[in-house]
Amino acid sequence: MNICSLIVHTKPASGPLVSERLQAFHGVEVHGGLEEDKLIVTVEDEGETVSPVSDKMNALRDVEGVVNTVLIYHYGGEESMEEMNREIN
Amino acid sequence: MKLTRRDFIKSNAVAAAASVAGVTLPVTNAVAADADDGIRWDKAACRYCGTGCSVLMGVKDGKVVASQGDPDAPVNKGLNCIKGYFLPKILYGEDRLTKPLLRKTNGKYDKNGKFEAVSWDEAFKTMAEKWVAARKAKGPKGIGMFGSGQWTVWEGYAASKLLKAGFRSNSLEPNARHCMASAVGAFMRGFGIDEPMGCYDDLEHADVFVLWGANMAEMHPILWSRLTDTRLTKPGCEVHVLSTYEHRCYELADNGMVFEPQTDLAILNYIANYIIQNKAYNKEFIDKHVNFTKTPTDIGYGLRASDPREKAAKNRNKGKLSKISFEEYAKSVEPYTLEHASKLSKVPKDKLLRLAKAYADPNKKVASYWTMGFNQHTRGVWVNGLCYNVHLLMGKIAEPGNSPFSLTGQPSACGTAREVGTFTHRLPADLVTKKDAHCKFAEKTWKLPAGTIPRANGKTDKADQSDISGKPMGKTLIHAVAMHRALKDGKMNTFWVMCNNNMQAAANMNDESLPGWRNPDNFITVSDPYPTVSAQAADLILPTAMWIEKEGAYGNAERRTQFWREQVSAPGESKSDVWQLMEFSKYIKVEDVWPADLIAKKPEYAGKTLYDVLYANGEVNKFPAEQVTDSRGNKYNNHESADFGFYVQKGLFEEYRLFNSAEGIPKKGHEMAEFDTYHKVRGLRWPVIDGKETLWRFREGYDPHVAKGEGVKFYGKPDGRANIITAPYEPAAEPPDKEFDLWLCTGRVLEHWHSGSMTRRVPELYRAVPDAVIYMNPKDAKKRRLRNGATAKISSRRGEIVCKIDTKGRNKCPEGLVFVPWFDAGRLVNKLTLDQTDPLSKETDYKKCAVKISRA
Amino acid sequence: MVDMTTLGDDAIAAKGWFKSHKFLILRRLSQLGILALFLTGPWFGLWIVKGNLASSLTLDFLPLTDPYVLLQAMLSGVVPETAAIIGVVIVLLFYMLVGGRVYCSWVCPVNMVTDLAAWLRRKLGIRTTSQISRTTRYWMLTLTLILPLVVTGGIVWELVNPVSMMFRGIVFSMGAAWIMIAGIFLFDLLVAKDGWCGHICPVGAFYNLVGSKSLLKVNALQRQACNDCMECYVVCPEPQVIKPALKGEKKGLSPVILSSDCTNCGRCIDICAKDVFSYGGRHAIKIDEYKREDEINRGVRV
Amino acid sequence: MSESEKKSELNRRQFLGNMLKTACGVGLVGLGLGAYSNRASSMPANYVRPPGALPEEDFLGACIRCGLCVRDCPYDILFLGEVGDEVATGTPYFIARTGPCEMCEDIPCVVACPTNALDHDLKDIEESRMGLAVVIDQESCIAFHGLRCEVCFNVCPIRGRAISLDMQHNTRSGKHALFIPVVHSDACTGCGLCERACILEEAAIKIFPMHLAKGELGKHYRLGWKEKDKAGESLVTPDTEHRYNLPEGVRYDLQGEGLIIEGEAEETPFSSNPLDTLNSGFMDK
Repeated sequence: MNICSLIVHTKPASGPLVSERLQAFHGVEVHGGLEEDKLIVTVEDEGETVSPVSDKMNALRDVEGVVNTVLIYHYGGEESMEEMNREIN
Repeated sequence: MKLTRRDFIKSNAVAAAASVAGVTLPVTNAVAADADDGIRWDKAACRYCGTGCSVLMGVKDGKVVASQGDPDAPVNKGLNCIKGYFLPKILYGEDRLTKPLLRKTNGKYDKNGKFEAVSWDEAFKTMAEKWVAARKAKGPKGIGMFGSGQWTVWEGYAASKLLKAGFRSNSLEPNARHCMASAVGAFMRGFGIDEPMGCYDDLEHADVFVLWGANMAEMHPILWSRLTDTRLTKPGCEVHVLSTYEHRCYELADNGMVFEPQTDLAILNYIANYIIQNKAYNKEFIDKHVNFTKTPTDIGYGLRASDPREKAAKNRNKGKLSKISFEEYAKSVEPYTLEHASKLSKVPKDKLLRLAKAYADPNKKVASYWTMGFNQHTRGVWVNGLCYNVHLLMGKIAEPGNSPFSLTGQPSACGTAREVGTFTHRLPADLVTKKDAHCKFAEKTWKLPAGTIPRANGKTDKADQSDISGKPMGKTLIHAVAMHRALKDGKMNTFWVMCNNNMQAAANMNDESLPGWRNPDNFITVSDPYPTVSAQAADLILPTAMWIEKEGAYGNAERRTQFWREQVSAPGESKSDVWQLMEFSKYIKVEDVWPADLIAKKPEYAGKTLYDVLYANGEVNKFPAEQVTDSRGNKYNNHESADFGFYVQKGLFEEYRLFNSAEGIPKKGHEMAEFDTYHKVRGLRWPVIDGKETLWRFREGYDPHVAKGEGVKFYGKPDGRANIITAPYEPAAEPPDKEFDLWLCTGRVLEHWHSGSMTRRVPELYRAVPDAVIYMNPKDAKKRRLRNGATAKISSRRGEIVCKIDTKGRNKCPEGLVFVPWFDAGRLVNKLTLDQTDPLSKETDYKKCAVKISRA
Repeated sequence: MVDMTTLGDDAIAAKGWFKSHKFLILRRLSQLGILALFLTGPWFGLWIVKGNLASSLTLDFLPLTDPYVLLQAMLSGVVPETAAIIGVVIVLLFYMLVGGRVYCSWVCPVNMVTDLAAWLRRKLGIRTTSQISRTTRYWMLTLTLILPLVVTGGIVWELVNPVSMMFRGIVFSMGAAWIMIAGIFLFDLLVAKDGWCGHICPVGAFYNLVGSKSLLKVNALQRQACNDCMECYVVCPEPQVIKPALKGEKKGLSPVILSSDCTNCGRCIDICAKDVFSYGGRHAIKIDEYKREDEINRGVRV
Repeated sequence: MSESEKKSELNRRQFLGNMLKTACGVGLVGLGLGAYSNRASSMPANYVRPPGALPEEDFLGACIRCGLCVRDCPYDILFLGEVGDEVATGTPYFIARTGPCEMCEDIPCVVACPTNALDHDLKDIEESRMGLAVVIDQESCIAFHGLRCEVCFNVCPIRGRAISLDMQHNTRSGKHALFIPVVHSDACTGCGLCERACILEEAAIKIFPMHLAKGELGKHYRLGWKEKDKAGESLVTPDTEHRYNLPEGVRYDLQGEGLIIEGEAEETPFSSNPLDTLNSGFMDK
């Protein structure tokens, strides 16, 4: 499975709008930065092969209002889903 | 909040990106690893004793997951006792009742059937049928309700209304009858208004503390912590402790005294005598503020009239005061010399003298505290009064540090049981059914036809009140112990026990309560969250939403009223007591319980239910249901508002407030703030006038009811004077004899509260103190060839139980006395106790009966 | 060679199954019965015997103490209680009388494990066995008696003693003791025939010494009837003890099995179709008539 | 050398060789056992020996692992160490948190012991020293925060002597007291009732073996005031009377409050409490 975080630079004052568009993607979450026009985005997959993370990231770049995307963090682990969803606290 | 590994990685990813981008994320978005995240905190008054500690309850996902003492609460400053520490766990005992349960055989109610789950509708239908039948057949005393000082304020108020106005019956009693009635009796006789004049701040202001039959160290742990601190930090502070056995307060005592049961009467008279003999009394105070009176003596022991002890009593149950002079009073206490008091009480003379000197020293501020040692006493009203006598003689009353203070054992003995009129003889705000005028005021406030509320003597305007039974009302008062006798004798046929465990509490279970409850003619309802001993003995069990599962209010011992919101939902079909009372009233038609001539006075009530008349009366349902929200915007449920369509609690409280604020109220002094205010504050001490609390009553400057220049005014009495009431020492009802050769005293321990139905479901508390033991003097044990830890049979004339002996434990009994706590449902000590009461207050004496102990 | 598949068939044919397993059954009853006496308490609350083989109290009256354990304790400097001394005396007298190694064959629970291993060995036809000296047990015994003297931590042997461990395991709780027992089982099965009881166990060695002059003995009074089927050698856990009595007639040796290695288990009696063996007193035959086995051995050595 | 001699020489060699092998093997076993015994005689800190147990080293020598103490414990709190436990196999112990010693007055476990591993000289259970209770975590113990718990104090069978409550001012709340539990090693038997009763998730008061629980004062050092109490007087010549240069109205109390400046309040012959005067009778006698 993969979990990535990216900074998505948007056109001025279009953070909220872009945020909505991005969230339409499966496995994409926007965590903030709407006002700064620098969206903090995570992309994750559930181990499916059809639409791996990299494809999604490319797709994000094509979303209207997006200026650029920067990959900040990538986690690619071999854990089973079960393991990942186990409570750790 | 559940945190998975995926969440964790994601939160790291987000944090990394955010820091690179220089974006600050809102906290709710990032997955915080803090376990306390997402907990909603709100305040509540502690569920247990009358101290009234404030606690904060942390709720998450609809469950209490955390708790803390409220650091801003003036009473406890964030502290708790060990029971308070485990408060959340009392909600989550594994055996919570969740459905109404009715005894049935073959699908029909059967007194000897097995409990089966039924709907609320079936439960109330069955109940209503029994109640209406009993009311019609047996008159106002044919039904009965036994409530609680653990009811919220509005629950008590709603019950009072339902019984007194709805069913037209004074058969309503709270368990405070077993607890505070003697204190109330003495307040009314002495001052004409209930509840202490002082407040907890006395704990910091007094120089001398005297404990009379109060084990504050265990029963009022947080107050004891305050008292201890004053003793530690204030130079010259001393602590006197009196009891019939040594308990944990003796660890701090400068002057610890163990006296022979019942001789507190003699000791207090000795102190009064000492003050008079040494002319130490405050003559100016006495001349201005005190009347001297005497009370009839030889008044019996509140047993059944057939008991030889009652037949021998000259003035059975009499308590009418008659005025005497100071000199007559002085003469009445003259026999109580130091020698006499010491001989009777077996307390060494020097100790008694030291105590008397402390009271008599004009430069020392003295606070006296008492609980059940005074109240559960066949001369409880007397002994409460004797303590006031001493304080009044010295003028040491109603000012900081000088305070005779009756502590309460229940969270709302004051706020509910006493203030809203849940006793047979009372109406809200200290009004009484004995007075026609008081009843009329209540009828007016409640929009009822005149003559609805049954008068104590069954007469209004000197004419008999008519009744649905077709007979005149007759005398309508019936106190708690008499209720059980009436049940046994078949005179009372329905009984509803709410928010208490009376089968474990009421004295003489074998001879009175159990036969009464299981009498085939009777239908017993018990509302409780847990399957208690009472529930086991009932015919219908109603599952109850407890404590913070409903919006509530308690009033503590220092007149502090505290509110809380509904913080979690009750399990299953459990419903709060107020819901049960109001919902049940829908099943009773006015015609079922009111005679035609009464309905004729208010024809618009014809055909209505009691619910319409009592609660949907334009007053209680005045406030629409609203979203309950706190100052931080958190939202709370209110199941009662949702079910009835109006803000039930607010309506009931605001109607109750009319008794303190409406035009022409017969008695002043109980003023409360508005409903909404209490949700914002950590309690207010009434009277609250212009938003200001009252710390010390009856004292100019502190109490707005005392005018400038009056100094001190006991305004509960028409002439503004308090009563000094002389009363002699009289022996106890059942002293030990040759066969039953030991005194039995019962009570509580720190770790468990009352009958243990809550605290014994907390595993840690159960582990700390699993079972009740017999605290016993090692010499007494040895005489019976018993030793510490041995199993013994303890028996009285009424029953027997088996317990382990403890000769080394926290309570050190003198020879001739044993102490057994009553929290243990597995060892029902009320099989042993005698159903003796104070003939005046009708409060049971659980502290003195005769038992014997042998090897088991 | 003895045919393992028909082992005991002759005896069954001659005497019937029960008679040819008589002492085996009695021994198992004895071993299990003793366990049962200890277990009625913890299992059913009926306290007949408390404790375990190390020390026990029967019917709150009769103390019995294992002399071997107590000896170790005393060597580590302990002065035992009177009850323990009484218990030891009773136990010593008993084994001196009936033969020390009666403990091994009639009491010790490990015997059931090692017997099972030996039986399986025969069934599976495992013949490999490593050469361990039968004297090893005496070395072990010496070691276990020296250790308390030199090592702190007292009765060292009892930390690992499988005999007490197994009994205690059954009566109290087993824990990981089963590993130890399984170890012995596998050792006996795969490494050495009668490896534990016959070669290593110092407990057996100790009781061997205790019972060296015991009165109860197995004898081969009917040795003339021997048909040399050899089955007694196969089933005997200490086969070296048989020969002098069974075949020593010519050398003038006593028909009584005099070696204290003999565990008095009675398997030879069961297995013999010719009823050569039987229990009897040490002096069933006047001893002077025969030279004693060890005298002869000594003679040979010299 | 004849055939037979050769044979016998061979036998002897074989015999000696075998013996050496055996001796070496057994010696190795011995070494192993010795090493194991050292490890096995260390006990986890939360395991407590029954009352009267000899010091651990002696105990391990004396205990014959018979389990009679286990059987005679009326509260069934004793266990025997199992293989794999970190306690010598077959030796008895209890765990205070789950099953503490209930301190039977007749000490049946000691009576049952056949070897004095549990010392038969122990006649009074209050004299036993199974370990020592230690208030190990003052941060978690709610008494240190001013909460009214005191369960350990309440359940302690050596009431008031083994655990006492030290009452202190609560500086945080300003008006409450703290009731701090203090353990006294001269009375604590280490029964563990307090540890079991502790209401925390993990007990804040725990039983430890004496050697872990106790510090030891330097052998040379005595506490002066205690020595003086013991002797009943000063160990050296009592101090002589001191005199000082002081201004008018000032005293100096050497052993007491130090400098005393008198005469702030006007002295009168009357006590501030009129009762003292009233009770003392006429003054002109």
